[in-house]
Amino acid sequence: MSAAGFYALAGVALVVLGLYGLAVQAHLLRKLLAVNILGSGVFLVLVGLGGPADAGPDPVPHAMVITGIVVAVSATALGLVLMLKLTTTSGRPTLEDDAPREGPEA
Amino acid sequence: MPDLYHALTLFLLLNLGAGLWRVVRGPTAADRMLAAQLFGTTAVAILLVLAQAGGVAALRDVALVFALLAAVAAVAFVRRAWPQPEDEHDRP
Amino acid sequence: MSLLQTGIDALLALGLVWLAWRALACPDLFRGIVLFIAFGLLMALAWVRLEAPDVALAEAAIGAGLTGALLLAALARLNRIAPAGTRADTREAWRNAPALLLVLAGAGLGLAVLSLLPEPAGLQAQVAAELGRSGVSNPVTAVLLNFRGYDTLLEVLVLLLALLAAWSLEAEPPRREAAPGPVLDLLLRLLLPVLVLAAAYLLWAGAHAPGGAFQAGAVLGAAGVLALLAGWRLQPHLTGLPLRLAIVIGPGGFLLVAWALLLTGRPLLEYPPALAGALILLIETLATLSIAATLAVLFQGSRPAAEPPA
Amino acid sequence: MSPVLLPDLPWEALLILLPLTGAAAGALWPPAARAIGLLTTAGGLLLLAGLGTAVADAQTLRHAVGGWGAPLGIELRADALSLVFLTATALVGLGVAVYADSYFERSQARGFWPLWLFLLGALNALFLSADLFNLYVTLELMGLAAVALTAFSGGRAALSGAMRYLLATLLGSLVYLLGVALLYHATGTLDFSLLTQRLEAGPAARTALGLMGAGLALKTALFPFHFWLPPAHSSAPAPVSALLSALVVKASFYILVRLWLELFAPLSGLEGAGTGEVLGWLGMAAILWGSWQALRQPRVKLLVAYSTVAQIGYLFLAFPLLTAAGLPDPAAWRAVLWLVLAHALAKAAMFLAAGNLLRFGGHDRIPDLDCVAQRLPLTVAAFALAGISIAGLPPTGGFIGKWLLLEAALLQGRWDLVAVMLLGGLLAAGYVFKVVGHFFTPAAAGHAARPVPAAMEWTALTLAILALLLGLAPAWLLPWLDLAVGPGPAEAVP
Amino acid sequence: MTGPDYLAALLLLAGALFFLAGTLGLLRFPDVYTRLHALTKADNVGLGLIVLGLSLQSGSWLVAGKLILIWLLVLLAGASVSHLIARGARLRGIPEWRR
Repeated sequence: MSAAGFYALAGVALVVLGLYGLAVQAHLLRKLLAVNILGSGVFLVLVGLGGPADAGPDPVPHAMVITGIVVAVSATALGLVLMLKLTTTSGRPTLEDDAPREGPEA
Repeated sequence: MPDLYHALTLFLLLNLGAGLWRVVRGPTAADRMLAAQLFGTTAVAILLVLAQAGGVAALRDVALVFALLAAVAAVAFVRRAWPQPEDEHDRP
Repeated sequence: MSLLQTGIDALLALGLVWLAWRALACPDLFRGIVLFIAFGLLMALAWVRLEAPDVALAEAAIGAGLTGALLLAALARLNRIAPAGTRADTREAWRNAPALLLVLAGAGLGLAVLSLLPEPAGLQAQVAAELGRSGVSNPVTAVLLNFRGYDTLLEVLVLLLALLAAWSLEAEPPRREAAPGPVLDLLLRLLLPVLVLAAAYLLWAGAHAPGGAFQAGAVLGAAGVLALLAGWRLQPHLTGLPLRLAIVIGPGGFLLVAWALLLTGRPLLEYPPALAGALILLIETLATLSIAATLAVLFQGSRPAAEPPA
Repeated sequence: MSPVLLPDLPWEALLILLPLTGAAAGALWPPAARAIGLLTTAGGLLLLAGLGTAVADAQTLRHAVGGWGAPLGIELRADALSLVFLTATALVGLGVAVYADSYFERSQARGFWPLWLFLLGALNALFLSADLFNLYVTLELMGLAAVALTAFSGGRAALSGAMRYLLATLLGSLVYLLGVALLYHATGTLDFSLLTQRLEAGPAARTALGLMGAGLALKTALFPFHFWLPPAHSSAPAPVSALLSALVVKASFYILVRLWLELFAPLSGLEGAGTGEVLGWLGMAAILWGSWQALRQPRVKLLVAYSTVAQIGYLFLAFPLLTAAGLPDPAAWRAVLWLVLAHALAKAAMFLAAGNLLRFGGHDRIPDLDCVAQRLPLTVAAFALAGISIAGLPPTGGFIGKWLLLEAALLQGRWDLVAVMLLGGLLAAGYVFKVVGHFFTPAAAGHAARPVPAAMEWTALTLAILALLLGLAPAWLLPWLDLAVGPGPAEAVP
Repeated sequence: MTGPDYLAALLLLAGALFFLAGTLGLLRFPDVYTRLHALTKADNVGLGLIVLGLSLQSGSWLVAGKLILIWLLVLLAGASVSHLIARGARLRGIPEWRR
């Protein structure tokens, strides 16, 4: 298997790990880490699949990944602010798992 | 010569893996951060070697960015995130 | 492909998966973040091995550097708000239930990936054929700013949106930084000019070599983060319109270019070939400024003080 | 590919640039944000009229961004299908914008307008894009804007709902992107038309379909991926809830429809029929589960949010109807588009009305809604009218949509779908009248009441009346929908 | 391989050894202060030797200058961060190792 293949498969593994972390971890910071790892996995598949082409590497996936990285950091920054604000309000850096109950609206 | 470069890269990568042990092990936050610092330096070395091996000058720019940004994360740690001693969760 | 190179790639790929696993599974959050920073470093090396130096630059600056700093700063605030909550708390009931399902899904995905590996299709030829008309000679910059410039326009808007969203939440005001001390001060004085120069260099290099607005913006943003960490703050008279201008000028300038081109009767974002290089450089320069300002302000996490009450 | 007929103005590009420029301008100069927000939202309606006439002439407009054309560049595409969704966006958007102008206090409003314009621009860009990766970027822009708007009021429930929503929307887009990666490397293009020509059945196409379908279903809140919707939609400010339920979930549905009609349904085997059946089952489950949950909710906004879960289910019933016959069934798709429009208008009206109730009494607990019929007659009328449309009773737009869908199911002998639709209709009537009934109960004790601005009542009523008119004027609209569903599938089948 | 090549290879290998020493120190030394010491060895000397070897190989003054600039930057960052960490550790009362 080619080198790019290793990375594409590692990308798949990262996607699976990210999904698992997102499902299993309760702490929101950890969930955001999981989303980032999931994203890195997707990016690796996107570029890794381009593989060793005779015409050199394909720049289009590279550009897409750079776009994706910037989107990821934007979303992470927003997620962190949201997490901090939520923790200030509720006292816990986790989501309540129970269904929303009756209560005064904000 | 290319073989030497690649062997060197592999060796440095293994080195990096060994350093990971300290990140996982701790015991203090400072130890983990130090290991991360060594990580950065090793990665710079790897990038420089790979730049020479493949004749890709751009990798030296990547190394430059590494060298610059490694400091930022470390300063962020020292100034912000260093837990106070009582928060040190995992003493040996 | 020598055996040594295969070894490097295998080690990197395995290291990435191992680091991701540890970052997600280890009990201490701080350790998780440090492992995640290390993960970002390895990702950058992986991009290098995948012959994607542009992505490696972006990952080194944004993925490993700034995201790490963002996470560390957020953890610090979290510790002040809810000191008890930072230890891992996984939902025990959930631990094993989805694992099998996920492994199966991953196996299916892996097979699909393997089926594509032998002869993946791509756009190398088309990019190479039109590169001469794009105004730049670095193919990745050509794709980002010209062939698919519309994506990039939306993407700088995403960054602006994230900042506006963070501001609309009005998080708690940042604490006052302790005095930096002589060593940090020296580091700052030496590093800041280097960071600014490096950003300018990356911006300029982007036209013909790996680099460009995002990498340059991230490096310049790192300079801002470093200054913030050392306790520097914007003068109150700069936190209003001047700061907003710095943040909006990248996406705003891009939009204005789009309007101007549209008014001359061209399709959306079609550059006249003679002007393409200059327009791309203009857009990238403005974008660099805005990306840097936005990232630094996002690191701060709240609107700079002295914003006049609306 | 159809020849590019450039109209007088590049309407597609203007529809995208105008709101986004407004957003940037509003961010730069907050005191002007309100004027910019209202003007650009209204201007969008004019641009849409221009685009409508152009599409009526040319059927499909293509706009090569950057002048490159597919596969190297990105192409915009406007046809009747995108026009249906753009129309829903423009109408609901204008109503909500007018409503929001009275709803938010001045200091809050300055933050609201740029975020709303970002959302509007992202929606327009999404409905006009013909490029898979560009769709990913618009999805992220839309998702982050929607999350920001959800968290806007800053309360604990809203923050928690927004956080859940953020994680769900990021996960959905990334899974979608993974599917895009596979398709790109299988075909070497991201453009819809080229993909239609190049995509072949196989493991890559199958996996990509599964991934993109799952990611988009998560973002559309299809059962069982609906877990994030009720907390987010019920805790957001009322105008935001209206936008989220009426428009944002429809956006990912739109991509799914596009993918389905143009890429996957033509493929034989598992990619086609099997997946269509699965989506249909999930749709049925969504109708039953969502309606049942709605019936049990103690608060108006939660009830309306669960009703969205159920109504999304109806949209997915068209997928098995398409495949059962082996050929595209225009009747089923016509029904879906009708439902999209009707639901967008009616659901927005319901959420706005719920917002009025909340403003009026300070709460939205259903048992304690007393005497509002006398004090807020317009709001009550809006809620009731919209509810009748949601329940699918004549003579509303919802009735026509569900009738068309029922007809398609009957013609194909899909009795399971018929049964679920009827049962869902009964349940919907039940939860609507549960709320409406309480409007007329006498007050047990006097309580404080805040005045509700007239603009807030009238916008809710106007949207509800539009949903009603949709039922009264089918002859006017049907040709349009036929245009939307007619050529697409017919082309797709060899 | 010519004479300079041998010299470069020698320098690279020596650099690698210093990295190994740094890692071993990080793993084996008993407290954070001694580990800092080990780390600075890798930073300063290991990378320095590798940079020197690569500069010899590059055959261009421009490249050599850039390599040395990178080395200086790593040196600066490493030294400052080490100092900050050591000072912070002292302030937080992380104990020194005693025999």
